[in-house]
Amino acid sequence: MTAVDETRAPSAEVGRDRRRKEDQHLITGRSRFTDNIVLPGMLHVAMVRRPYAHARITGIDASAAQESPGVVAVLTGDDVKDQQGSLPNAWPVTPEQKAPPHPAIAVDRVAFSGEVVAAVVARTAAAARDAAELVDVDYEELDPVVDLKAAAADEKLAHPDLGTNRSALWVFDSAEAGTGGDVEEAIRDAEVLVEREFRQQRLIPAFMEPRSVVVDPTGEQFTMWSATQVPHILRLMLALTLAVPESKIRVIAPDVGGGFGGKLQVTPEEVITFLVARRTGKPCKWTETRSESLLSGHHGRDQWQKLTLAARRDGTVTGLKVELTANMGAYLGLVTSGIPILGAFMFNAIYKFPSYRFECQNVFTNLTWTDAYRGAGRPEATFAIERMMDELATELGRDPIEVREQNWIKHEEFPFTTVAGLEYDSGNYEAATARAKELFGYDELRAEQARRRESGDRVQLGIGVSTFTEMCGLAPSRVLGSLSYGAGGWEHASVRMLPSGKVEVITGSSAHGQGHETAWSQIVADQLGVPFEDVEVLHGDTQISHKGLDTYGSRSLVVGGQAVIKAAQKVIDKARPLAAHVLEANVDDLEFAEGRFTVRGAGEGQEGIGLTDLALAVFAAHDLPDGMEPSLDADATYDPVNFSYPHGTHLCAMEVDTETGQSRMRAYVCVDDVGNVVNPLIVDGQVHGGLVQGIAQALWEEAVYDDQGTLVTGSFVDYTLPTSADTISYVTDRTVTPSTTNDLGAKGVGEAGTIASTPAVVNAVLDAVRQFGVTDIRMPMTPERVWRAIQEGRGSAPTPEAAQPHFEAGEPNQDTPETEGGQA
Amino acid sequence: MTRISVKVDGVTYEDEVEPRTLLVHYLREQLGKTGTVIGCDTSNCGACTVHLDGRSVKSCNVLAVQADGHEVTTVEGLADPVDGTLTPVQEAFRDCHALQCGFCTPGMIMQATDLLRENPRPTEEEVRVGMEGNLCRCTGYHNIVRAVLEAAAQREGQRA
Amino acid sequence: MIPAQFDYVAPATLEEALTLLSEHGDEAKVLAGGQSLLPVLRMRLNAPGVVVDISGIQELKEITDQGESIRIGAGATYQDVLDSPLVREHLGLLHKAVTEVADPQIRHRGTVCGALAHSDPAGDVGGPVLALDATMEVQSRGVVGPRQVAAADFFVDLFETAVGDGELLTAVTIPKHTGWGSHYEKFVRVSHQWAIIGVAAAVRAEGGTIAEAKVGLTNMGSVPLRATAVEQALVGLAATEEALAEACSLAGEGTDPPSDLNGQADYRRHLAGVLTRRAVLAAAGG
Amino acid sequence: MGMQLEHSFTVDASPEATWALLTDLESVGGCFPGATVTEADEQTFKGNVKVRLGPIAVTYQGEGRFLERDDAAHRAVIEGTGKGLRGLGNAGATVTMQLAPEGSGTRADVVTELSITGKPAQFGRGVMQTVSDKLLGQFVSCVESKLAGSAGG
Repeated sequence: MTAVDETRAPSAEVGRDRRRKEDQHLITGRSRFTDNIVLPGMLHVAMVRRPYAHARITGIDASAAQESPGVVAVLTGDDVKDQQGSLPNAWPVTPEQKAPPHPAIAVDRVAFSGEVVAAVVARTAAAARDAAELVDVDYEELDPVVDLKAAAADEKLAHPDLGTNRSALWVFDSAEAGTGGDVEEAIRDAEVLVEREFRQQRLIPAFMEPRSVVVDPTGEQFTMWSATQVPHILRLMLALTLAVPESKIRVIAPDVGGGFGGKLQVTPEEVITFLVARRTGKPCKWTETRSESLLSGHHGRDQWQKLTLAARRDGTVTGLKVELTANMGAYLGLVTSGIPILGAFMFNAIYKFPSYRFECQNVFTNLTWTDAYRGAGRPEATFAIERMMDELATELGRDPIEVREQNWIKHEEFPFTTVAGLEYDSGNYEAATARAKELFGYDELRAEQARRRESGDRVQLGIGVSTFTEMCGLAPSRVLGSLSYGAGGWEHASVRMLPSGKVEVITGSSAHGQGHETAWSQIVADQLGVPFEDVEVLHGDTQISHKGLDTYGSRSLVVGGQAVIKAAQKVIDKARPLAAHVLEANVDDLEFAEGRFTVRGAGEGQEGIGLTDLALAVFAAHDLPDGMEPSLDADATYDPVNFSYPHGTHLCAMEVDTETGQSRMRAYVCVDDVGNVVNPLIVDGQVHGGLVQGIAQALWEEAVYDDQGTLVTGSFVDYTLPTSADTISYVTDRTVTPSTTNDLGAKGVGEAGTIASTPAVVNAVLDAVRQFGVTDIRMPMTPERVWRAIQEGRGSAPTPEAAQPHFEAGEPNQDTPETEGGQA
Repeated sequence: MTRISVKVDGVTYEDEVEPRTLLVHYLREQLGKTGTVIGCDTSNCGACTVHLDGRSVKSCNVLAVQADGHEVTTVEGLADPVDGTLTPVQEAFRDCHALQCGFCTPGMIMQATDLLRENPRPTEEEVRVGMEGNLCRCTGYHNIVRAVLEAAAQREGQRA
Repeated sequence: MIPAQFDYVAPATLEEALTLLSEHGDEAKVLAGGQSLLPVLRMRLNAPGVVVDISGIQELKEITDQGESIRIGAGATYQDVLDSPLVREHLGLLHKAVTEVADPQIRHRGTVCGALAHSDPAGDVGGPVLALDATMEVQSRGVVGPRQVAAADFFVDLFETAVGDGELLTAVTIPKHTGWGSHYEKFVRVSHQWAIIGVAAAVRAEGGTIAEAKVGLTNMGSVPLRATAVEQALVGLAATEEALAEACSLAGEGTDPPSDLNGQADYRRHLAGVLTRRAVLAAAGG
Repeated sequence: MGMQLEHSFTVDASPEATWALLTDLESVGGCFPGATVTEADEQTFKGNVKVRLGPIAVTYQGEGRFLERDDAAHRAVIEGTGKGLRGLGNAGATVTMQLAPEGSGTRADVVTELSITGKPAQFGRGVMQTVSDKLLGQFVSCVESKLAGSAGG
C-alpha cells in the first residue's frame, strides 16, 4: 500500500525488505563491542564513586589502594583538576542560563550519588576493582536536594555557590512570536477549561551494552574506542575540554549495543580514561558494571507538567498553556538543558490551537543528571496533549477520537504552519486513524467494553487513543542557531568508486543498531545502479568518516540518507564528461539509468557504458578528457531545509483486573506515517522497539531515589525492564504521505513508537477505570497505583462546586466550576 | 589459582584460573570468546547465556572452576565449523530481523536453541515465557518471538 | 562485577563437605547452584573466605521415593525437580511453584535446598514447602545422622534459618500429596521479578467439597507463612468462588508484610486475600 | 535511605541506675548486634559493626559521641557514624534516649534516626528497613537485659 511500492522499478532496492548486512557477525558472535578490545599492555580503570548525594570531600587516602597488588596509579580530583576542564554543555538555552562547573572527577564537592571521586588504574580489571574498595574518602555530608518541586522553590540548594537551583527559564508565546493569539485571553474566554498536572517520571535509557571506553595513547594520535552514539561530537568536545588538538584525537565507535539517547553524551569516564592513558602512556580500558550504568549514566524525562486547555463547548480548542518544571539533575550534560525545550514546539501536536504558551523552568537537584532519552522532549509533549485531549473528551462526554478529529489539521490543509511556528509539510491523520480503527476493531471493542461494564466484570476493558506527530531529522542549522544550540544540523557523506566496481559509502551518521549499512546500501544501489551487495558502508570512525554529526533525534535517514544521495548524484555528475568522452557523445545527450550512461536517441540496442567501467577507467587514468581529475569520488554535506513530521494513530486495549490493579495488554495497533520507506523490515523493527520503550514508561519503569538521594532502583532487580513474557505481538501498518523536504520522501521513525505509545496505554487504563471515579494515575501505572486509584475513586465524594478556578500550589488535577458545568 | 580443563566449542582447554573468575570472564578474557557478552551484574539480562553440558546457563552466574570437566557451547560454536552453515535459530534471527544492536543476540540465540531442544513446537506463549530470562531493549521482543517460532517451523520442515 | 578473592573447594563427599564447613565456620559460604550467591559476590556485598561447592557431591543430587514422602537432595536443581515424575505425581504444588522460579537458565543451575537455605522471603519454594509440611535434614560434622527440622521451625527470620554455622541443609523431605489439587499464584509486575507476593495452595476435594486445604504465603512477612486459619475455614466448603471467598479474604490478616517499591503492606494484605481465593479455587479445580 | 525507628521498654531499676548504664558508651555500644567497641571514653567511642544478612555481610567502621547529655533530665542524644568497608557506603544513626520513672522502675523511650547510603541502600525491596528494625530491636533488648541484669545484681 505504500507509495514506494507503486512507483519503484522492479529492480529497485529502496522499499525492499532486505535482510540486514549487519547481522552475520552479530549472530555468530564475531562482534566488535568496545569491551571486546584488548591491546598489548592494556591497563584497566575502576571508578570510585561517592555514596552520598551531596557532600564535601574532606580527605582522600589512596595509599592502601596504591599499594594494592597490580595497581599502577590512583587519580583523584586534585591530581587532574588542572587538566580535566569542565564537561561540555552544548546547549545554553538562554543567555542567562546558570550552571555549575562539571568536573570529570569531583574535586572538593560531590553533587549526586554515583559521581566519580577517584580512578584506580591496574593491570587487571579485578585488581582495579579490588583496589577501588581501598580508597578511603572522608566526606562532610550536606543536605541533598531530592524533590523537584522543592528544588524549584529554592528551599535548599543543590549547588550552594550558584545561589539558586533555577538554571534557566525558557518561554515561547504565540502572541509574542506572532504565530497565534494570546493564550490568557483564550483561557479567560473559555467555555470549557481543563487543567491538569502530570508527572513524567525519571527513566533510565538502559541500553543493553554497558558503556565502555578504550584509549590507546601510543603513536602520534590518541585513539579512543567508545560505546558512543556520537563519535564526531565526542572528538570535538574532548579536544575542547582537554585542550588537545582535535587532529590528535581519533574516535571510533565500533559495534555499539544500543543507545536510545543514553550514549549521546561526553562522559566523565571518557575524559578520565583519556587522562589516565595519557598519564600512564599505556592503552587503558574502562567498562562499567550495570549498577554503575544505572547510577551514573544519564537519565531521562523527570518533569512536572501543568497544562491548561481552553475550548469551546462544541469541542473546538482555543488555547493551550504549558508550564514545565524540568529536572536537570546535578549538572548539565551535553544537551541536558535543551531536552525539555525540544518539546516546546510539539505540545500543540496535530491540533489547530489558535493560541499557545510554553514555559519551561530548568532546575538543579542532587540527582544523576538527565539528558536525551528516546524521543527527548517529544514524548513528554505528546503524552501531555494526548492525555489532555482525552480529558477534554471526558469533560464533553464525547468519543476521544471524534474530539481529536474535530481539532486536527485536515489532510488538505498541508503544508500547515502551526501555532508554534513550525511548517508541517505533509500528513494525513484521517487516513492513519481510519486504518488503525479498522485493524483494531474499534467498534467491537467498544461494544465489549460496554458489556463488561454492564455486567460488572472483575476485569474491565479500556481503550486508549494516541495520535501524534513529532519533529525529527534534527535539524536545520538555522533553527538550531535560533535555539542557541552549539552546532549545526547537517550531515556528511562520501561515495568512493573503487576500481573493481565496488562502492564505498562513508556516512557521518554513526549507527548502533539502526541498520544504516543496509539502508544506505539500498539507497546507493538505486542511485548508482550497482548491486546491493557491492556497496560497503563505513562509519563510526573519525579517521574514516572524518566529518559528521552522528545519530540521534531520528535524523539518520532524512538527513544522513539525503547526504548520501547528494554525494551519489555528484559521482554521476563527475562521471558524465568521462562517459561522454568514452561514448564519443555530447554530455547533454547522455542519460543515466540502472548504472549505465547511454546516448539519447542512439537506439535500444546500444550498450552505453557502466559507471563501474568508468571507475576502472578513472583508476587507470589512461584516457580521460582534458583537465579531468582522475577521480569519481564525491563528498556531500547536507543541511536539512525543514524537520520531517511523521505521524500516526495508536490504539491500545488494556484489561484491568479491578481486584488487584494489574493491567494486561490485550491488543495494540499502530498505523504510522513515516513517509516513504527504504526498508520496511527495519522500519517495523524500529516501531516495535519504540513501542515497548513507551509502554514501559506507562507501566513498568521508574528510577526511584530515597530521601537521601540514593538510587534505590540501582540494578535490573529493581529497575524493571519488561521481558518477552510481559509484552505482546503488535499490529503495525503504515500510511504514506511522502515528506516533501527530502528526495526520499522519508520521515524519521526511530522515536515514533516511544512517543506515541505511552499516552495510548495510560489513556486505555484510565478508560477502563474512569467509571470508578478515577481521573488520573501516575506513571508507571503499577498494580498498586491502579488499585489505590480505584479504591480512592470509589470512596471519594464528588468534586465540590467551590473548586478553585486555577491551580493551587501542590494541588494537581483541579477542575474549574465551568468544566464541571460543561460535563454532559 | 586452580587448574581447570574445559571443552569449549569443541576444543579442550587447560588453564589456571582464580576461583573468583566467572565463566563469562574466562570465556572472554582467557579464551577470547568475546561473542558472549556481559550485560548486567544481577543475572537478570541473560546476554551471557551459554550452554553448559547442553543446558542454557547464565555464564556470569557460574564460576569458571565450576565448569572444570564440563562442556561449554557459546554462540561462536553454533555455526558449522567447516562451511559456516548457520543453525536454524541463527538463520531465523536474521530472516525475521530479530536483532538491532545485536548485544542481547548471543544470549537470545543460545536460550532459543535450548528452548527448542526442550520444546520443538512451542506456542507463542511458551516462547515468550521461555525467553523471559533474556532482556532486549531494541526489538520489543516482537521479532525475536517470531524468529523462535520460525526456527521451530524450519526445524520441523527439515525433519519432515 | 568481579567478586573479591576467595578460596574454592569442591568436596566430593558429604563428609568432606561437613569437615570443611566445621573448619571454616562463618567464613565459609556454601554454593549449591550459586544462583543467589554469585550475584551477591559480584556486587561485593559479601566476601567470604572460602566457598564450599557441594554441587559435585553425587549423593546429594538424588530425588527419591521414601514411601510416604519424597526426598529431594541438596544438589537437586529446579530443573531436576521439574523433570522428576515423582515430584509431578506426588508434589504437584512444588512442581507448579518451581515453574515460576526466575527463568529457565537459573532453573538449570539453582537448587530447591539452596533457595530454602537462602531463605529469601520472596523466594517461591518456601511457601509450598511449608504448606506441605516438609522436614529439613540438617547435618554437621561429628553428629551421626541428620537433624530433622520441621519446616515450621526451619525459617527463623529474614534470610535466617535453623541451619547454623558449620551445618549443611542436605535434603528436604516432603510428604506425598498424591491426588491433591494444587496451584501457585505468583504476583509480579514483570516476569523476572521476585514475588511481590505468592500464594501456594494444595487442596484435597471430595465430591466438590474441600476436605483438606494447605496454604502457604510468599513474601507476606520475613519468613514464609502458613495461612492456618484459612486452611481450617476452608474445610467443608464447596469448591466454588462464592463459597470460598469469605474464608480466603482473611489470608492477609495479622501478617506483617514488607512495604517497598512494589507495594505497601496494606496492599499486600489485600492481594493475599484475593490471590488465596484464586489459588484455592484453581487448586480445587474450580 | 533515612528512617525513624521507635522502641520503648521498662526495667525494674531506678532511673539513676538505668541512666548510669545507658551512658556507659562501651557497654551500650557493645549491645549493637555484631559490634565490637575498640575504644571508649566519657564522650566518645570507636568500633566496628558487622551486619550480616543471609548472604550479605557489611562491616561498618565508625565512631560515636554524645550530641546532648542531660544527666538531670535523663535525656541523651548519641550520634554514631560508620563507614562501610570495601567502599560499600555509609551508615549513620542518631539515637535519642529519654528515661522516666514508671512505677517502681524506669521507662526508656528510644528513637533512632537511621540513614544508610551506598550499595546496601540501593536494594529497593525494603530489605534494609526490615533489617534495621530487627537490628535495633536486638540492640534494645540487649540494653534491656543488661539493665535487668544490673538491676537484679
